[in-house]
Amino acid sequence: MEWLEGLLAGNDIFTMQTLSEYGTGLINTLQLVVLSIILGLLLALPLALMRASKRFWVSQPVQVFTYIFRGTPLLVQLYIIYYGSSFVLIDTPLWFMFKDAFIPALLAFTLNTAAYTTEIIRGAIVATPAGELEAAKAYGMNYWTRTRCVVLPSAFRRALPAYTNEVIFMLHASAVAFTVTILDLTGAAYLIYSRFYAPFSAFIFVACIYLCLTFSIIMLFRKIEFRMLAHLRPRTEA
Amino acid sequence: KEWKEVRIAVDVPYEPFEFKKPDGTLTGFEVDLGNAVCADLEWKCEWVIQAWDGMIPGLMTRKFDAIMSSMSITEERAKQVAFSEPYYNTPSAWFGKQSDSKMDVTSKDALKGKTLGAQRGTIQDDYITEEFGDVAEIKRYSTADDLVLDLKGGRLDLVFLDYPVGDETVTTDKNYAQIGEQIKLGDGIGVAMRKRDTDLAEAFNKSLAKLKENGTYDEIMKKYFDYDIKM
Amino acid sequence: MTSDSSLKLDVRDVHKRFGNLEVLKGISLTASSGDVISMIGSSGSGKSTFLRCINLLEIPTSGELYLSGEQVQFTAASGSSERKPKDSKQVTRLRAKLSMVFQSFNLWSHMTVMENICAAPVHVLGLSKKEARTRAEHYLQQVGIWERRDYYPNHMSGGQQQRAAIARALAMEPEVMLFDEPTSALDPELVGEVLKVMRNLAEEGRTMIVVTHEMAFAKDVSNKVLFLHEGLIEEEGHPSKVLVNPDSERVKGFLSRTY
Amino acid sequence: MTSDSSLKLDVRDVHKRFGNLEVLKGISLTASSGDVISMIGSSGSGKSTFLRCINLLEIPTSGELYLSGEQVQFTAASGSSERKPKDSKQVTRLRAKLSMVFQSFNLWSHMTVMENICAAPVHVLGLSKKEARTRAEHYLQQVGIWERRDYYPNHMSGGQQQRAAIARALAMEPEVMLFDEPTSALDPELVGEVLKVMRNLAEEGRTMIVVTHEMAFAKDVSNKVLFLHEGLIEEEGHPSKVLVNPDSERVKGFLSRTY
Amino acid sequence: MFEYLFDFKGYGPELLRGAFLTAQLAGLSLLLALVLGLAGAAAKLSSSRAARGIALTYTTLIRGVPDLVMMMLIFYGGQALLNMLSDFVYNEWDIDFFINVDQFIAGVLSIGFIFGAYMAETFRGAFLAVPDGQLEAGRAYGMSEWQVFRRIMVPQMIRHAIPGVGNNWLVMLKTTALVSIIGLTDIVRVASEASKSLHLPFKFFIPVVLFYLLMTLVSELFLKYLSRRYSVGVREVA
Ligand SMILES: Nc1ncnc2c1ncn2[C@@H]1O[C@H](COP(=O)(O)OP(=O)(O)OP(=O)(O)O)[C@@H](O)[C@H]1O
Ligand SMILES: Nc1ncnc2c1ncn2[C@@H]1O[C@H](COP(=O)(O)OP(=O)(O)OP(=O)(O)O)[C@@H](O)[C@H]1O
Ligand SMILES: [Mg+2]
Ligand SMILES: [Mg+2]
Repeated sequence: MEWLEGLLAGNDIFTMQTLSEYGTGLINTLQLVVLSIILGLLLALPLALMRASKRFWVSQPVQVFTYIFRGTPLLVQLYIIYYGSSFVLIDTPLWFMFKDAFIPALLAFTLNTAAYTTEIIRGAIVATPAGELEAAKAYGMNYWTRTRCVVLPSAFRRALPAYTNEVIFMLHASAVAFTVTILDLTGAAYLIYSRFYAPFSAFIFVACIYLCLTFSIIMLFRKIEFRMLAHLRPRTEA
Repeated sequence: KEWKEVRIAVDVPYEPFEFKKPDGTLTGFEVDLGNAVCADLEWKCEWVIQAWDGMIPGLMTRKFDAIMSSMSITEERAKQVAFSEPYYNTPSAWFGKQSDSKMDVTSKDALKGKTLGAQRGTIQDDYITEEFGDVAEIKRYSTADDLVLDLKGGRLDLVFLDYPVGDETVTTDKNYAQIGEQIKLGDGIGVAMRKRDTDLAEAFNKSLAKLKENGTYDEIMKKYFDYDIKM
Repeated sequence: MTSDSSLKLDVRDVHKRFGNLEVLKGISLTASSGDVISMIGSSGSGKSTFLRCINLLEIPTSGELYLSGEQVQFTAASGSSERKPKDSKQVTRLRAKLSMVFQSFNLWSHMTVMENICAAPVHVLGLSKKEARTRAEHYLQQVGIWERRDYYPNHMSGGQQQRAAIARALAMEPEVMLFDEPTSALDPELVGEVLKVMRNLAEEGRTMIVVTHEMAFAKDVSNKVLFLHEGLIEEEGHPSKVLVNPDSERVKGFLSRTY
Repeated sequence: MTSDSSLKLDVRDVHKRFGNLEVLKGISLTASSGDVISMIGSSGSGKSTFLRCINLLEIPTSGELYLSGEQVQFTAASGSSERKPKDSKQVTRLRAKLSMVFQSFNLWSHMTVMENICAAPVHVLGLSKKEARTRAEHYLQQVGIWERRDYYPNHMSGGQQQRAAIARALAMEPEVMLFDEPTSALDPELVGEVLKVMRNLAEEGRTMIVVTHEMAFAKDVSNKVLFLHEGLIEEEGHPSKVLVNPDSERVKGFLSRTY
Repeated sequence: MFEYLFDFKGYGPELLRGAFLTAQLAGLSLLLALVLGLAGAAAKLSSSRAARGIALTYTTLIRGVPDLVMMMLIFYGGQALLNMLSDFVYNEWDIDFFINVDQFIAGVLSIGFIFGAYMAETFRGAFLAVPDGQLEAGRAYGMSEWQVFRRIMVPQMIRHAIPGVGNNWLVMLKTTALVSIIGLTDIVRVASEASKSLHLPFKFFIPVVLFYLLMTLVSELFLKYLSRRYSVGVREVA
């Protein structure tokens, strides 16, 4: 800690206090993004399967869902869920969860990313090579088995690059959290911007943190891709 | 450098300091005052409407030369930009439910465990963080309207706002009222300029002083306020 | 309507059209336990389509289908003149009794050969992973690609892929096997090997329907030959009759012009 | 280094490895105008890989390649022990002189048969659309799928796809043609037809390298047979020698065990 | 009800102007992003190490920095650079000049530049989904890399790219709202000014949401048409 204070001595903007604000922001951002990405993916899988269905009554409701959540700004969704919940839920037992901004924000983020992820996965499902799907049917796999063994593994591989994009989108989109009082990374930068009127320092510093986060995401997905797409690469190992 | 043309930035709307009339023309206390300064110094003035997020970057990269947009002077900010002498200062005040109007908002004990709201990064924010940050939960918002929504929605017990703003947004609802006394905070509102443009700051200072003396300032103030906001 | 239950397969007057093109114009076929039926016929005559109809990968436009004595139920698909199976559970159940080698292999590209072969036995037949592996290794050895078990299909030669597809079908050990030109990518030596494996299966009493251009196999192994021509059975019967002394001029022509 | 320019194709000591697996272990081959060279060998022996090396779809790990007397230039690819062609323009230019029928056809799935056949003549050879169409119709008739010209590959039978792939190669009218098992999906009758077309091409003086399992074709049409075994040439020579009275035990075995 | 929804309290014309600006901005940025995306994806899959390196740096850095900061950097950072130049000229030769970076152009450039990086990843995924054999056939017939790209790769990849491109486009459409920080008045800025003036926080969500939903509907229909057009010859499983 002392070396840090020494390092910061004479620095007007990056004091222990602002750094701890950035720290809180980082934690909040990470919590929101990681949780919403996981929940969103879990939600998106069944939704994508429904959306890929040929049956109108199965696919249509999902299409309406993705249309609305992809068609409107995340900020609006967040506002409606956050402020709407205070009108709808205030006297219900659920209020204790919604009183704080975290759950409403998480809900908005999860639904939003689920909508985008649904479309990505559905696209990949629909593009399953016809022959491979036929082989699965011909071997007596029922819908669930062939979905689990053939369709989804194959689809997820195709969807990976687009899904990586979605995760990064979510990281950046989480910056709207500060509008509902959550101190996230961007919120910390705004706070420091308005306190010190030093926009470039405040935002470039936060950009570096985002860059590191994005870099980790990209590396992680490159690893996953490298393993999962082995069948598309020239064979190298023995 | 000779100043002949000056570009002044504002973020609208922030009634009654700066806002657009229904026909689109810019008006408000600061705009009128700025125009008076320009007339006095025979500058050709251009008003630039700029969202808050880009305000300081725009100033620093010379997209405009001065900001008259209710900027509170603080020591920390003065390291980055030059301020003119303060040209007004409005008081701040607590607002809350009518039923809480007896609350003693100066005592830590009374506010213990309450949820308080302020606008992020304002001097009001600094004040309550300093005074009550250790006993109460503080939530920070981007706009006053959001604060009011949460006050009415039940997430906030009290909000601490610039008085004219609170007067405009909170007390319009009969169930809510100002609580306690008004509090004068900070060093007032100044024109922000680039640090190197000391000559511009001087010109502003001189002219503002003159306007206060010859009554123009009071005339403009009376148009918008029924109380005194002079420093 | 029921069908003689000793029949493994009973196809009655199957028609199939793609748009305006009628590919199958009424084909009937019965197969009992142990039958090996060879289908020959020129390219485009509808052989693959017929096999795919048995598997319900294509829904016959009209006609009836009995598998192991059980009739496949169809209903009219809403909004079109097409039919569709009434009960998808029935279809899945019946399909598990069949296995098929596709003309274009259709191996699952994201799985290694071993995974390709184990997938259906594990997930459809409910074998344990270990049992399935043992089975897979057995059949991989039979077709001679045991050393390639950890390769992805994309990294194998045509003939190796075809043999993987055959092993995948064999590992299901089903009652009825459908082979669509299972030796097309193999050299004569391997053709012999594979046909030997198939002959063994026939001797075990499995029912097989084989689309093939190997006249020798049709002659030696099968107990019935079907000659398809433009969606109709031109001639059928015991190979010693059809392939040696056919009635039809078309079949005569076909056999005589064999290279 | 140059090469005798009457040679259409001169391959010298080509090696190819995939990771640790050495698939080609030093293969040399020369072909002059009018040569028809048959390649036989068991599955996985490296026949397709060799054809793909000639086409530079695989880059030989070592060895030299001359096409029409012009040497293909390689440089070391940076950061690995692999090589890569030095001049991609040269590669493109040389490839236009070759055409290839792939073992798995590789017809362009977003184009109809007609578009498949016209694409390269129009965009590579610079023929007008009309000329290309005339050419395409000619070859489509030769292989007997003229009526399917407006079908997409996915809507055709295996044999029809293979014939479309052959027509696509023929329509380039190149100096050297590479055929990878061009008759594998065809019935014996059509095999005869297609081989007749190829024989005509040979008589016109085109150079052909044909991977095939049709011993009869190898015997009748080709003037040289190459037997590949585990990445090496086991035996080569005139078909009347190699296929009738081979020196190698391996080849003897292969021929005797032909089904 | 209807009257409430569509009573914009005199802000109608301005909202319309904002909507028009947003549409223009989004449309032009999309063009730029598609071009950059195709080039980036091609570079990522090319055999040239240099091209791969540049593309990797581009997609990592650009996706790493939050849009807000990126826009500030391009608009204000660019301006700062120009100013440094003009300061230098002023000090040396006493010539006073000021080159103004145009806001609209800066907006299009930064948004197009940012989303080009996302498009590049999406297109890369789509390219990977095209079977190798298809490209090999093109090469084997003497097509140049460009011809293979143009005649085979692109027509076959579009089908796979559509879901991802659609997502990117919808995210981008909403990102245009950031241009208010560089002083442009898009539909969101108009709505936020209006709602602050009237102290009606939710009211002006309505025109904004309707506008976005309309744009989304139009793009969905267009994408559906594209997807049908580029799925010819693809076999569907019964
Ligand atoms: N991309 C690849 N990666 C790794 N190994 C490969 C790859 N392509 C081919 N091989 C291996 O190289 C060997 C030769 O393959 P090739 O396709 O040349 O055989 P082939 O002689 O054409 O056989 P077939 O008659 O079965 O087509 C095979 O053992 C195969 O597994
Ligand atoms: N999905 C489809 N849509 C339209 N026509 C099709 C489709 N599938 C097959 N056909 C047509 O049906 C006919 C029969 O095809 P099928 O694949 O059954 O022939 P085949 O007897 O197996 O021939 P081959 O020996 O060449 O494999 C062909 O003329 C083909 O063009
Ligand atoms: Mg067939
Ligand atoms: Mg091969």
